[in-house]
Amino acid sequence: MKLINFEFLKLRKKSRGWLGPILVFILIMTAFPLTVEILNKNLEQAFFSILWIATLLVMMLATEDIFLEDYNDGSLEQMAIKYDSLSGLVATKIFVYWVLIGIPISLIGALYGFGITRSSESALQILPILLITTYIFLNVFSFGNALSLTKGSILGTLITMPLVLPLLVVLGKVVIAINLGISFLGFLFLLLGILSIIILILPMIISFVIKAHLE
Amino acid sequence: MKLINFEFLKLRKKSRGWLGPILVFILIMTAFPLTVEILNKNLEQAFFSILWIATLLVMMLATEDIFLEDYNDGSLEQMAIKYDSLSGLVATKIFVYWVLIGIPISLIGALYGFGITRSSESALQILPILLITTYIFLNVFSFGNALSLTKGSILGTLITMPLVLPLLVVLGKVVIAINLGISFLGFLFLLLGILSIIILILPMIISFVIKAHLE
Amino acid sequence: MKKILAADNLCYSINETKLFQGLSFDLFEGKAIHVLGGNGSGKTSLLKIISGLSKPTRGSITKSNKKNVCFVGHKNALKQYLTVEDNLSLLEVDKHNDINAFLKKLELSKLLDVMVASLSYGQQKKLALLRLFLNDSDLLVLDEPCVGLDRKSQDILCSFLREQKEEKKALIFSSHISLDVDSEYINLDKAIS
Amino acid sequence: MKKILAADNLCYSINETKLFQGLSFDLFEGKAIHVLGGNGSGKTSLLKIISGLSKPTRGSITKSNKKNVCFVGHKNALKQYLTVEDNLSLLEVDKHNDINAFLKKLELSKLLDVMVASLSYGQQKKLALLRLFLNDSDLLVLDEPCVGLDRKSQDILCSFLREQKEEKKALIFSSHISLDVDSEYINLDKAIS
Amino acid sequence: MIKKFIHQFASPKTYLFQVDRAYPYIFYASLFVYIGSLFWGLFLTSEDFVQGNSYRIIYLHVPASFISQSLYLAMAFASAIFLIWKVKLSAYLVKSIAPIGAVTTFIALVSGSIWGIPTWGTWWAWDARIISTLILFIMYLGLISLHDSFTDYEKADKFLAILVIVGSVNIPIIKMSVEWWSTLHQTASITVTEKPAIDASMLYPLFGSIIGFSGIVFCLVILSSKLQILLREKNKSWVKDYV
Ligand code: HEM
Ligand SMILES: Nc1ncnc2c1ncn2[C@@H]1O[C@H](COP(=O)(O)OP(=O)(O)OP(=O)(O)O)[C@@H](O)[C@H]1O
Ligand SMILES: Nc1ncnc2c1ncn2[C@@H]1O[C@H](COP(=O)(O)OP(=O)(O)OP(=O)(O)O)[C@@H](O)[C@H]1O
Ligand SMILES: [Mg+2]
Ligand SMILES: [Mg+2]
Repeated sequence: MKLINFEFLKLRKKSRGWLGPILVFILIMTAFPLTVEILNKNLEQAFFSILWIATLLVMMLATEDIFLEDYNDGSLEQMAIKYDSLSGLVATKIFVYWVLIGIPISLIGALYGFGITRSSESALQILPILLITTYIFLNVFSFGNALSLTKGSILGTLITMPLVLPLLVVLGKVVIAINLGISFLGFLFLLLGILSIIILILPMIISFVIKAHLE
Repeated sequence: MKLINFEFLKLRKKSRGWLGPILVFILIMTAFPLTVEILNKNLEQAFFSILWIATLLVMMLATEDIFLEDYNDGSLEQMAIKYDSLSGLVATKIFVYWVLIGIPISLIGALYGFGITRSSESALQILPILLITTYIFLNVFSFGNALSLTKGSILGTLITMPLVLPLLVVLGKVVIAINLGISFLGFLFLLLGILSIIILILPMIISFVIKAHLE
Repeated sequence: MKKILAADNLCYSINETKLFQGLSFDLFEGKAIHVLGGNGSGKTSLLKIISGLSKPTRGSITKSNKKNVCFVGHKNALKQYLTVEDNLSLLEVDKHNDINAFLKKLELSKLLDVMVASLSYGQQKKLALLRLFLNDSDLLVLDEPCVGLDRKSQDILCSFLREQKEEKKALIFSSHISLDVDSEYINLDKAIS
Repeated sequence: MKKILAADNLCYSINETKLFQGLSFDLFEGKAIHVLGGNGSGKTSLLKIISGLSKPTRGSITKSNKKNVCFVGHKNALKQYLTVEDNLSLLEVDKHNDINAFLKKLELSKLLDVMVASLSYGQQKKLALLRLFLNDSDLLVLDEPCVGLDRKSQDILCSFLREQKEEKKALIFSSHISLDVDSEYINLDKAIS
Repeated sequence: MIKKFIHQFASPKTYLFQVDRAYPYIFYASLFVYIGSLFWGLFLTSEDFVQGNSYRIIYLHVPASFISQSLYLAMAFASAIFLIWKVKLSAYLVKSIAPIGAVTTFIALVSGSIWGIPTWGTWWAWDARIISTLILFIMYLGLISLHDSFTDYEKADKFLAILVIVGSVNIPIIKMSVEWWSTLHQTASITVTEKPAIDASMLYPLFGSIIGFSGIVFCLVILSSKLQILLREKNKSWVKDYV
C-alpha cells in the first residue's frame, strides 16, 4: 500500500512522465487526420492502424525511465537492500503507470474511435481491448527497459519489439472482427489470457534482471 | 570541424541515440501492415499517414536527450564557458543528428514507399520531402527540448505541437499531390523555405535558452 | 558481544581484475570498521557486498539479521524533481519524531518547499544522510558519507555515529578523510594480490 | 603583477534568499583564493559567476582575458557510455604531450578501455581533473576538486596547483578540506547579510 | 548429482578437445552431402511445371529458413541450461550461435526475396511468414546488441539467456504463421505426419540439402564457440597450453 502511494506521488509529480505520453497520444491521433486530408473514408480505414501503433509507441515512451530514474539516483539500490525480491515493487510500478497512463489513453482512444467511426458500439468494444493491451505493453516494455537499464531505452525497444509485434497482429484481427461485426469476445479472452500470464511471470523476471544490474 | 567530429563520435557510440530511432522507425513501418491484415489496398492508403507520423515521432524520440545528457553531465557548462554563443554547437548537433538519423530514415522511408506503393516515381518524390522534413522536425523538437531542459516537463512537447501540426497538413497535401500526379515541386520549395528560415533562427534561440538554463 | 557480520575469505574480481582476495573479518555490535584504500581499490565494491547488493566472486558473508541494513552510498536516492518535503515523505523512516530535530540541526528546515535539484551539493548529501539518521538498523554501511559536507555537518555525523556505537549498532564505512569515530581499519590497498 | 579578475560589490540572491552581498575582491596572477563557507553558503554560485556561467544579481566581474577560464565543477562532464580513451579524445586539450604522464601518475593508464560508468567514484573524478591538468588557461576555477580523491591524488592535485601558481596562473577554488596551497580566504558565511 | 555430472561433462576444456576431434569429420561429411544434393537438385531434376527453373533456389532457401529457427531453439535450450545449472559452456554457446543465426536468417530473407521476384512478381510482401522471419532477424540483432552492450561478461551472459528464453515465445508463432493467416507463402510441404506434397525428385535432394546445410552451420557454430571459449578463458592456464 505504501509502495503504491509512493509510486503515485512520484509519477504524478513528474509531469513529463505521465501527462507527456498522454499528450503525445493526443498529438498523434489529432495529427493523423491532418495527413490524410478530408477523405473521410480513408480516415476510418487507417484509424485502427494508427490507434494501435500510437498506443504501442506511447506505452514505449511512457516506460522509458520506469526503472532508469530509480536506478540512477540510487533508489533501486535502497529497495533491493530492503526487500528480497523486487517483483512486488515492479508490479506496483507497472500498475501505477497503467492507472495514470494506460487508463486515460484507453479512454481517449475509445473516444477518438467514437468520433471517427461514429459507432458507439465499436468504441465500446475498443475500450476493454485497449485497457488490456496497454497493460500488456507496459509489462513487456518494462521488461525491455529493465534488460537495457544502463544502456538506454532504445536497446530495450529493439529487444521488445519482436515480442509485441505478434500482439499487433492479434489487434489487427480484432479490427477486422469489429468491422465485420464478428464476435470479438474470443480475442478479448485471448488477450486476457496473455495478460494474466504476463502479469504473473514478467515482474519476477524483471526483478531478477534488475538485481543483476545492481551488482 | 572539431565540434562535428566530437558530436559524431558521441552520437555514434551511443547506439541508443542513433541506431535506436532508426530501428524504431523500421519497426513501426513493419508493424503497421500487421495491423491492417493483408488487404493491400488499405495498406497503400494508410501508408503515408503512418510514414509522416512515424517520422515525426521518431524525430521526437531521437532528440529527446540531444541536450539533456550534456546538461546533466556538465558538458554544456564547459561549452558555455568556452564559447560566447552556443549556436554553433547547437547547429552542429542538429546537423549530426540529421546525418546519422534523419538521412537514414529518409532513405528507409523512401524504400518502404517503393515497397508499398510499387512506384519508383513516388518513392523518388518522397525522398527529398523526407530529407527536408526530418531536418525541420529535428530543429523544432530540439527547440522544445531546450525549453524543457531541466524541468522534466512536457512544456517542450506542448510548445512544439502548434509548430509541427501545420507541417503535417502540408505533408498531407504533398501526398495528395503525389497521388494525383500533380507537381509537388511547389511544396518542396515551400518546405525548403521553411527549413532555411528555421536553420538560421532556431539555433540562436536555442543557444539563448540553454544559456539561461545554465545560470 | 554479538557478532553482527562475519566475512570469510572474500574475493572479488571484475573481468579478471582482482580487487581483493582472501579478506576475512568480523564485525561485532558496538564496533566500527573504517575501510581504507586508494581510489578504485574496491571499497565501494566491498560495502555493496556487505549490504547484499552484489555477491563476492568467492567467499561468504554471514549476517545476524539479514533485513536490517542501512546503506548510504555515492548515490543519494533523492528525487531531483520533488521538493525536500516530498522526498522526506518517500523516505521510509523508523523514528518519526526526530525528523524535525534533525532538519533543524542540519539547517534544512527552511528549505522544505525547495526542489531538491536547486539545493547545493552538500545540502543534498545532508538530506540523503537523513535516511541514516532516522533509521533503526543494526548494521550501518556508509560509503564516503562525508563527501561534500562542511565541518559542522561532519561533526553532527560523527557524533551521531558515536551515539549509534553506544547503542550497540555496528558500523562499517569508507572514507578518505578520517572520521572522529573509534574504529578498526581494513586496508584494501594491501589486500590486492 | 597583472590583475586577472576583479570582483566589485557582488550580490547574489535566489528567490529573495540572499546568498552574499557586497563581495569585492581582486585576483592577481600567481595568487590563489580559497572560498570558504558552509553548505549552501553560495560557493558554487560564486564560482559559476566567476567562470561566466551565471550573472550576479548586482555588482560586476571584470576579467583580463574572457575566454581563458578552466572550470571544474561538481559535474564531471564525462560521457558514462564511452570508454576512458574516447572521453579523452573528446577533451579539448592544450598539452597533448602530457596526457600519458598524467594518466600514469593518476593510475588510469590501465583503464583506457574501460567504460567510464564502471570506474570508481574517485577514478571518475580524477579523469575529470585531467581537463584541468591538460589545460593552459590563465584562470583556474575549481569547485571542490578534492571530493572523493584519495590522499595520493590530493597531493598530485595540490602540487599541480602550486606549480600553476608559479607559472603565474590565478586560482580560485572552494573546498571543505584544506588544500596544501598558499592562498587567501574568502568566507561566505560572513558575507550573508 | 545431475549438476555435478553436467559440470564435469560440460567443462569448456573437455568440450574443446572433444570437438576438435569430431569437427573435421562432421564438416567434410556435411559438405559432401550438401554439394551432393545440390548437384542432384540442380542438374539431375527436371524443371518445375509452374515455377520453371527458379524453384531451384529452394535448396538454399528452405535449409536456411529451417536452420535459422532451429538455431534459435538450440539457443533457448542452452540458455535454460545456463540459467538452471550455471553451466558456463552453454552461455558461450548461446553467445556464439547468435551471429550465425542472424546470418542464416538473413540468407533466408534474401533468398526468399529473390525467389519472390519470379514467382510472386515482387521481392517483398507483407506476408505473415516473411514478417515473422524478419522479426526473428530483428530478434537476433537484439540479442547480439544486448550482449555487446555490456562490458561485464557475467551480466551479459545472464541477460542474454533471459532474453533468449522470453523471446522463444515467438518461435511457435513463426512456425504457425502460415496456418493462421491467409498468405502468399507456402505452407509446410514436408511434415512428419502426412505424405509429402512435392515430388520425390525434389524431396530427396531437398532433404539432403537441409541435412548438409545444417551440418555446415553446425560446424560454424563449433568454430565460433571455440573462439568464444578461447577468448573468455584466455587467462586460464590450460588455454595457454592449448594455444
Ligand atoms: C523474403 C521472403 C521469404 C521469407 C522470409 C521466407 C521464409 C520462409 C520460412 C521461415 C520458411 C520455413 C522453413 C521451415 O519451416 O523450416 C520457409 C519455407 C519455404 N519457403 Fe519461404 N520465404 C520467403 C519467400 C519465399 C518464396 C518467394 C517462395 C517460393 C514461392 C518460398 C518458398 C518456400 C518453400 C517451398 C518453403 C518450404 C516449406 C516447407 O516445406 O516447410 N519462400 N520460407
Ligand atoms: N569492466 C571493468 N574492467 C576493469 N576494471 C573494472 C571494470 N569495472 C570496474 N572495474 C574496476 O573495479 C574497481 C571498482 O572499485 P570501487 O568502486 O569499489 O572503488 P573504491 O574503492 O570505491 O574507489 P573510490 O575511492 O574511488 O570510490 C575500479 O578500480 C574499477 O576500475
Ligand atoms: N529556489 C530556491 N529557493 C530557495 N533557495 C534556493 C533556491 N535555489 C537555490 N537555493 C539556495 O541557494 C544556495 C545555493 O548554494 P550553492 O550551491 O552555491 O552552495 P555551496 O556553497 O556550493 O554549498 P555546498 O558546499 O553544499 O556545495 C543553497 O543554499 C540553496 O538552498
Ligand atoms: Mg567508492
Ligand atoms: Mg557547491
